[in-house]
Amino acid sequence: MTDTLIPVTTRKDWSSDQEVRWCPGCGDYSILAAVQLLMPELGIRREDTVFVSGIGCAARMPYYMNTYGMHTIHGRAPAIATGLALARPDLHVFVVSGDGDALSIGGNHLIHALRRNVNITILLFNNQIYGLTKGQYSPTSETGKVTKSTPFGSLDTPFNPVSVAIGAEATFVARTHDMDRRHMMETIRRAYEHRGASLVEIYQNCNVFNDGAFEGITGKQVRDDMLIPLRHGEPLRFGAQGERGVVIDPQRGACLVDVADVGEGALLVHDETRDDPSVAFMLSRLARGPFEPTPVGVFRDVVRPDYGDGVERQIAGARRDRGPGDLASLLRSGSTWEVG
Amino acid sequence: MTDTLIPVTTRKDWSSDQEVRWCPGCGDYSILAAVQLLMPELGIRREDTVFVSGIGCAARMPYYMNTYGMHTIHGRAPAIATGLALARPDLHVFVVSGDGDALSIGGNHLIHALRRNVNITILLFNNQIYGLTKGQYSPTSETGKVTKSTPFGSLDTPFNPVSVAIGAEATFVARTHDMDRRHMMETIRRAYEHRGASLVEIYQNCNVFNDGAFEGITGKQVRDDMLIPLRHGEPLRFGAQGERGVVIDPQRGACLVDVADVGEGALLVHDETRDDPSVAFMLSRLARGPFEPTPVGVFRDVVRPDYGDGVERQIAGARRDRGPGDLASLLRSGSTWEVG
Amino acid sequence: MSGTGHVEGDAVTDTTHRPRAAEVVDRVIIRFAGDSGDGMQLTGDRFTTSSALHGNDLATLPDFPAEIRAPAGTLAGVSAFQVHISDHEITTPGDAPNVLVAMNPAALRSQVGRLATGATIVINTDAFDDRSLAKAGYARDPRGDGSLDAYTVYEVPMTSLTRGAVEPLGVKPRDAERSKNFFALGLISWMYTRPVAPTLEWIQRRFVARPAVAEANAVAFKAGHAFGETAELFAHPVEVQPASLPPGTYTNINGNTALAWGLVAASQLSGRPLFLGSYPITPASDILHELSKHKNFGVRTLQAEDEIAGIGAALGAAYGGNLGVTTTSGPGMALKAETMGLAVNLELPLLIIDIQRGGPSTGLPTKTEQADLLMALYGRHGEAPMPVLAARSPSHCFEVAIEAARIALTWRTPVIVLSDGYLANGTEPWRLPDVDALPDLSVTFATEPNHVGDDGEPSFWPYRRDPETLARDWALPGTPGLMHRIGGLEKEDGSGNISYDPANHELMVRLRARKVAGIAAAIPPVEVQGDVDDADLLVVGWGSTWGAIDGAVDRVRRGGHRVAHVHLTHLNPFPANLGEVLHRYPRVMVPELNLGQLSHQLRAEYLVDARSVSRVRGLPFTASELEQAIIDHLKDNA
Amino acid sequence: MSGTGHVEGDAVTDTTHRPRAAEVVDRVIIRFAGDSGDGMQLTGDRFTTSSALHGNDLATLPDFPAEIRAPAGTLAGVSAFQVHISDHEITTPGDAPNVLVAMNPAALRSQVGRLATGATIVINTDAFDDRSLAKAGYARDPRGDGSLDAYTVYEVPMTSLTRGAVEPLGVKPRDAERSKNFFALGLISWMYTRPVAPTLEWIQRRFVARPAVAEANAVAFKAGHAFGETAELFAHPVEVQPASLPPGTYTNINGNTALAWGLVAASQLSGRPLFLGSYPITPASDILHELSKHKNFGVRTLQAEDEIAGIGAALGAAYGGNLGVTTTSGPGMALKAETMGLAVNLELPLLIIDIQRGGPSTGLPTKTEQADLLMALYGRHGEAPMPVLAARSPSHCFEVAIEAARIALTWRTPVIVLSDGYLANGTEPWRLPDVDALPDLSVTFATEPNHVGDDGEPSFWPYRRDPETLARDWALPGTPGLMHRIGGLEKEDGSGNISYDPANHELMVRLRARKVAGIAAAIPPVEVQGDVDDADLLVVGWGSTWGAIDGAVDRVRRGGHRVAHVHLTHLNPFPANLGEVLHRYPRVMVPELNLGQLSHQLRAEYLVDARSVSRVRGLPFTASELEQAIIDHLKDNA
Ligand SMILES: Cc1ncc(C[n+]2csc(CCOP(=O)(O)OP(=O)(O)O)c2C)c(N)n1
Ligand SMILES: Cc1ncc(C[n+]2csc(CCOP(=O)(O)OP(=O)(O)O)c2C)c(N)n1
Ligand code: SF4
Ligand code: SF4
Ligand SMILES: [Mg+2]
Ligand SMILES: [Mg+2]
Repeated sequence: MTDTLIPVTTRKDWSSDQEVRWCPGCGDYSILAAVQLLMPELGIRREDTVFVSGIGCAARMPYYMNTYGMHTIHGRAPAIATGLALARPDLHVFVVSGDGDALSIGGNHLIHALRRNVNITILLFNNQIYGLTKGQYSPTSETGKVTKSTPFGSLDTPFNPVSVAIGAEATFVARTHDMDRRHMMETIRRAYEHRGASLVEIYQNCNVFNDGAFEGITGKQVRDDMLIPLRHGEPLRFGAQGERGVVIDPQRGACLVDVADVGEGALLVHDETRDDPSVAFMLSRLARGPFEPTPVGVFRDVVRPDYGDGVERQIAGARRDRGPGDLASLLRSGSTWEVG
Repeated sequence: MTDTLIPVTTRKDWSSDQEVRWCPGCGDYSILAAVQLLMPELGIRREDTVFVSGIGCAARMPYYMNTYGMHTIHGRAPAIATGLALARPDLHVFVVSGDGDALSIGGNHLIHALRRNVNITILLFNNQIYGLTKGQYSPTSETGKVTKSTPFGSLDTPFNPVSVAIGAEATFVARTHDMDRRHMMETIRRAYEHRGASLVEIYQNCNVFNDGAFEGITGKQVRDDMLIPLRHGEPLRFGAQGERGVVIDPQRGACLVDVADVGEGALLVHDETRDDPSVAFMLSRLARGPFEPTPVGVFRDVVRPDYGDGVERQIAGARRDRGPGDLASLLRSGSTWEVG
Repeated sequence: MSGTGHVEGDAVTDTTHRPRAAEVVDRVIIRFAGDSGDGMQLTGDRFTTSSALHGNDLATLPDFPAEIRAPAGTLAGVSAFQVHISDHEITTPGDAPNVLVAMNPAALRSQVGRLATGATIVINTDAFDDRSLAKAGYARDPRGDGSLDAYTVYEVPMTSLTRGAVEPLGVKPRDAERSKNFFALGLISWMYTRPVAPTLEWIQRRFVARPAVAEANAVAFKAGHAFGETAELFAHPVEVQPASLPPGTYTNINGNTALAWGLVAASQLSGRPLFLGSYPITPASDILHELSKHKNFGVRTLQAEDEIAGIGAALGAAYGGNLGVTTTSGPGMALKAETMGLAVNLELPLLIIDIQRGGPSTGLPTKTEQADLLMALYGRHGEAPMPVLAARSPSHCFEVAIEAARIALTWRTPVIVLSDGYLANGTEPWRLPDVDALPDLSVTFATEPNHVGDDGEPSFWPYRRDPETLARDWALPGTPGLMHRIGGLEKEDGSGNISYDPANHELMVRLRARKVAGIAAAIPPVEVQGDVDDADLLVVGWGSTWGAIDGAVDRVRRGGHRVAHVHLTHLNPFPANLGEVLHRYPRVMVPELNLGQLSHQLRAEYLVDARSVSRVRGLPFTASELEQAIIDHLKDNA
Repeated sequence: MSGTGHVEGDAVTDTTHRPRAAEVVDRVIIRFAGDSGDGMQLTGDRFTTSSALHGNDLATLPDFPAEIRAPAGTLAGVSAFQVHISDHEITTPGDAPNVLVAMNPAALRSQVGRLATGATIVINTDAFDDRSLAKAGYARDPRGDGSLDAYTVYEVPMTSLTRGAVEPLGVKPRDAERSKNFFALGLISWMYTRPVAPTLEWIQRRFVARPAVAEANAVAFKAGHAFGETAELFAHPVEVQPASLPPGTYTNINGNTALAWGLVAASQLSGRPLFLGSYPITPASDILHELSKHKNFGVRTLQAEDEIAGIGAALGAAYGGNLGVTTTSGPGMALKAETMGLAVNLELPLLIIDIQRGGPSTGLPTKTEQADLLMALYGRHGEAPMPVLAARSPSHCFEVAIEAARIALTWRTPVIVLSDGYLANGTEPWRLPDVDALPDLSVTFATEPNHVGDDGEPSFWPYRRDPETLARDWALPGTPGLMHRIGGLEKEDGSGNISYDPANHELMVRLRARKVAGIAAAIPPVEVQGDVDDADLLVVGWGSTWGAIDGAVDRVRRGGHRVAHVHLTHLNPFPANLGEVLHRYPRVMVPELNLGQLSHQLRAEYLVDARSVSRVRGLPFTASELEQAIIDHLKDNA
């Protein structure tokens, strides 16, 4: 990445020439738009940007970005992106994944990438279904989900991606949704700006296999009452008149209250930077699914050494102490003898 | 499993004829002893009990139990045990795993087994090192760990197995250690009695590659001050005279206090059964590693439908509604025609 | 005909006609093509069923894109369904279609190249506006530029006719258009004199939840039928008489359903509950879907977190005495390799089913290929031999599932079954077997100690073997007194205890190999078809190429050449007489949808100069290209 | 001698002697055996180094159990180290040891069977109490029952002598005993007249952190040496003169270290930073350990969460322009299959290194085997060809790493390197190469558009190929104007855009195959050793069997037989002249540590009746068993 001035770009500059192949009406379109609109604002170059994805509908996104891109294999994008980010600290590495890709087959790579805090920005398109394989339930589908593979209803409890990430030592965790472009852009921008691994869960509508999954909270008319905006430094309030709020009950966790009942002062003031992830975790438990008031925005954003920086530090240190490697002397580093 | 009386057994009955092949002094010996001593108390038959393990020193344990056993492949024991437990609800299925086996290569199977709540009892021998492969750091090793594979010190933040499990929707999570046989037996008994998936993290000393990793909290002389016993229904106190305790600070999470300062009433009363895992998660964050006062015992024990029960229910329901399957009519279930 | 009866007085025509006399032909190949959203698969499927009910022999080939719904009107979005109906036995969905139904320009452009010369094309003219033409990449309207002169083209404004027909029902125009595929179905049903009533009843059943939709589709169907009847465009309907198939009860079945039913059958025949551990993947997912419906058979299905967990759970269930099965396609097969190796070592029965698709890597997920054979044979570390079987036709998947279970349960071994995308989705009429005539697969388990130690103590040795089959003794958890441990480390012959002894390792490696090789004695010898005694060429095939090879061999033999055909179901071990058969003929040719994997095996095992004929296009062979290949081969090597 | 000098007046003896004259022999095979805790690997290793410094040619074979430390005194716990030293060039660690150092009964019982007739056995009598005898499974004390009559047995109370020697230093008895392996080392060093000073210095360096331990070990070493010198038991010391090796600087190296260094060299020669993504597994872990030390070479090592992440990270790094490498053994190889398929499709350089061990499944983790060859060739779904190389000796691993990198970078392809547990841990003297003479591996990347579209716009086509090598153009992220996307779906020739076109798929499948096959033109032809012109038998080998085959062929030729030897490094593609060479000789024999995997390949590719000689015991071939096999083969087929 050279240091000369970053050229001014527009959405068009960040759009590839490939025709977009999602179903008409798919929420992926609005996420793509938000990302393409955000990019020009980040002050980075297209050639220094790489989108890495696994497999799934969501994972097709890199083809539509006029950047470098890798459409890899199912579930492995975080691992592949980890190698790329470590090998090339000069690049901006984004990972695009679905709920099956990131949390079913790819769950282990995801939690390890978060734990390691490699400098990658992970966008998790959560439509609570397997789209590309035509509609089986996913690890985020609600219990009792009837799908092709569960005609009698699914039996397992879904993951809460935010809780999983916080339990896995993530340093940045956020949530947004495909119905609010501004919020998506702002949230993804924050994730990009975070040094280390960041995870953004994006509620996304699959209008073919799981239509309306999030309508109950993201719909224009219900949004005010069903989405709890997380704003750093502000008391947690929501509702059309901000009449409702969040308090912490030491014995039970986070609870919803009428501000009138408890008074503004009693409300939890949101702090993204708490080193202890407990409160962020509590907030992730406020909603058991997209049918209760649900927090959106940045749950957690803390500073912890980025894995890649550590790698570079160790290399620099070794070079300082031992000088750049010399092959001939490496070969002689064991005990040697001469044959005349 | 027949219903006739369960014969009275002793440790010897549960010990196989195979000679134990761990290093002299390994903590695995005391865990094995605790399990072999507990078994006769559980009122189950040896032939109805199966120990399934992956690969690692810990994973050798099934060979030493006079039960059915499967020593499988690295990281996959939870998945294999899931199939066995679903196929054979009449069996008691235990999983034995190490910190690398369960949290490195096997992390995904572990969190999905917990989420699904299959009826298996998972014993995670955490020695914070890869023993069998002679001492590389593991996902639970402290940051900066110098090992064969990290001569300049490891760079990643370790997993907290209890936090990971709670973040993954586990219904039973506990911790114990290899220096306290009674506590191990009691904790594993509770895990066994839990219907659904249960995880017990067992701090285990690898005296060859990571000797003394837990000495700072499990050593006889420090134990009182460094271990916080979790007792359901009781305020959280520890210290020789119970002079220290745990309170919840709504803005920060769980904190340690001198009981004298806050008064007994202010202490958090431990409740394993809270449906909301937030408080259990908070407790899991009290110690950042085995060098601070660390909670041991049952963090969480809640009732949630066991996946296997659901499977049996669906089968029974289908049989009730459609009668037992009839092959001939299955073949005729599509549109058919006769050729005379 | 009831269909036409209803149609009289219909909006599309004011005059009534008598049904015209039908021309009789022996076979026809029809291809329906449209947008992914146009419901072509459903249309083709229904036409197939009514042809089946009419008694034709038939074969089908669905052909759809990997995207769920690529943008409307684009070439990428075209979804097609080909059906071959005939009055005699046929084995393939046919080479070049005689009829193309093109619902839009993209469908026409992408499909016209395949058509037989002089084929009939039915075009939905309403879809041929400039935008759609441009989207399909047409510079000029093909209807005007002479590019279709070689064909008989019928232009039908299907969309507007459908709208006209259903609007009286008060259906909104947008929804109305949705029924246009049923108009097309009605039209083609008239052209090929398919009965109308069954389809109308089927429409009611299928859309019972949405009566309005059901009615619209029914009306559109009738309108299409009436249009054929009344519009002067079409000379006359065409009749394909029922084929004289062996007597019995038939159903039209695809490979994935046949495989799923075969697994249920194997479970019933063995008394082992069926456990499927699987992770969705095209084109295997439908087996998971089908089996998850049959809980009343005691079938347990687990949608696992990944392919490794899928086979792992199946292996755990197998240890518990279930019939453990895992289903997948190439990428998933690769992931299961390590666990297959464990199953080889544990010597437990397990079925691994690979519905092959275009590779390598993600490749062509919805296309067919046979390129996983060598992976099935060798894709594990160490010496880890496994039996491998392959199905030759959709209905054959049923038998192969049962045969695979027989081998797995008898020899206590994991078994790989190879199918592919073509068999998985293709259909054919299947004469239902007599379930009572199916083989007994029941297993006997150890219930008593099978060994006495030096100390005189009786004990159970999990690796004591049946002297004949070399299958090990199998004791289920829950059996008193037989507690034992098994694992992936090398184990001592007999006792199964961990052993690092060099001689024991050599013994065990060879025992496992001999056990699998020994299965050859218990499988049917290969049967040679065609010119058994005096063929100049032996064509050896495996799996889904059977239909095309069979058709091609027929044709060249009718052309006067002497050719024989052997088709393999058992790929490891090979049937005992294969070597002798191969050396019986002067030339051996091996057509495969890969770069020559079976021919590689035959050359290595039998030192026979097997020549590979390979195509790797994601499509099945056509009989005619194979006919040509055989003729060329005979020429070149004359 | 300084060593003995110090010893005068030592507790173990009151009389002094002159060094006795040494008998000179041309070669000797010594095997150190004891408990896992006894430090036999360290002892053998040090004896090897001083022999190397002395100028002998040598080869070693460590042999230890899978358990970290099985219970003391049991057969399972025995750890052994064999070293073969000679005054002429040798290629194997030797067949039957001439000397066994047995630190306890288990060591004696487990090893005595391997000894050469008339071999010398040095026994630590202190360890022969009844409990230890019982633990080892001895009913009677073998020293009394005549079972050792065929050998020259020396009974030395090593433990007590060591204790006696070090206790004066104030070391506790328990710790004192820990030094007994140094007593044994001193004793054997005297018997074989190894210089003493270097070892004493090495002890100081090695235990610099624990001076007390250093001193105890030094004293024990000297005591052992003095014991040999003074005790009357031993006739006289034995001398093995330096070998006349080609002039140069030598170091004693094992295969894993050579491989690691070769990777560092390849990185330097190509200017591509080295990235290793790996997950620990025996016997490959030491490569990770070694590379993680060399950060000053800019080496990045990631201990990944599993093998899939290991190769995934390496592939990501390769996309970024690093030299991506992953190292593993059988079970990990199986897990990497899917990602290898992706790398084949992406056409990116990547090195996959498999240190083979005993299989299948977990198998024999610490033993050697060659049974992963066919998996390396075929263990991926779809047609996914990859070059495969194998190293023939510990030091050869260095060259092979460089050659693998050359192929990967030049042809933009993943490459598999096969080594095994024997090469990984075995050592040999290595004449250091002149680093300036190593090949230049620098890569040229695309920096400009390489295509002009119909619209006249210049653009970058990632799948435009070099007409000669068929390698695709490679543009690194960060290159302005060349942004492009690649992935695992089939892609259009040239542009790399997703394509489901049948003809394009066939083209791409064949292009990928031709690219890999074409490498044959750029690798050295096979060289035939031995009776090139008139051999009655050609022995074809690959990988670590080179030493044993070479030794065996030597012997039979000295015995008057006419035999030739070809040893393969390139297993895919094969060298261009291999077919011609194979058909040049009347018989072809292929010895392998598997069930005949290379012979299978040769038969399939060249229709040559290659006969397999296979052993699967987790041990390397001995030259003598191969000598016998060759002679038998010549007889049977005379
Ligand atoms: C190894 C492997 N297993 C399975 C598949 C099939 N597959 C492709 S995408 C997918 C899941 C898609 O769901 P999700 O990740 O939520 O993405 P979405 O399509 O919903 O955006 C599956 C199972 C595959 N391509 N590779
Ligand atoms: C697929 C695979 N990868 C790697 C290994 C090598 N391996 C065996 S055990 C192990 C980790 C052991 O650590 P842990 O799980 O903590 O168990 P411990 O030995 O410490 O009890 C590894 C990496 C293997 N056997 N299989
Ligand atoms: S299937 Fe669902 S997620 Fe996939 S493209 Fe269509 S609407 Fe979007
Ligand atoms: S290596 Fe460590 S964990 Fe393994 S047996 Fe030895 S002491 Fe126990
Ligand atoms: Mg999804
Ligand atoms: Mg461990």
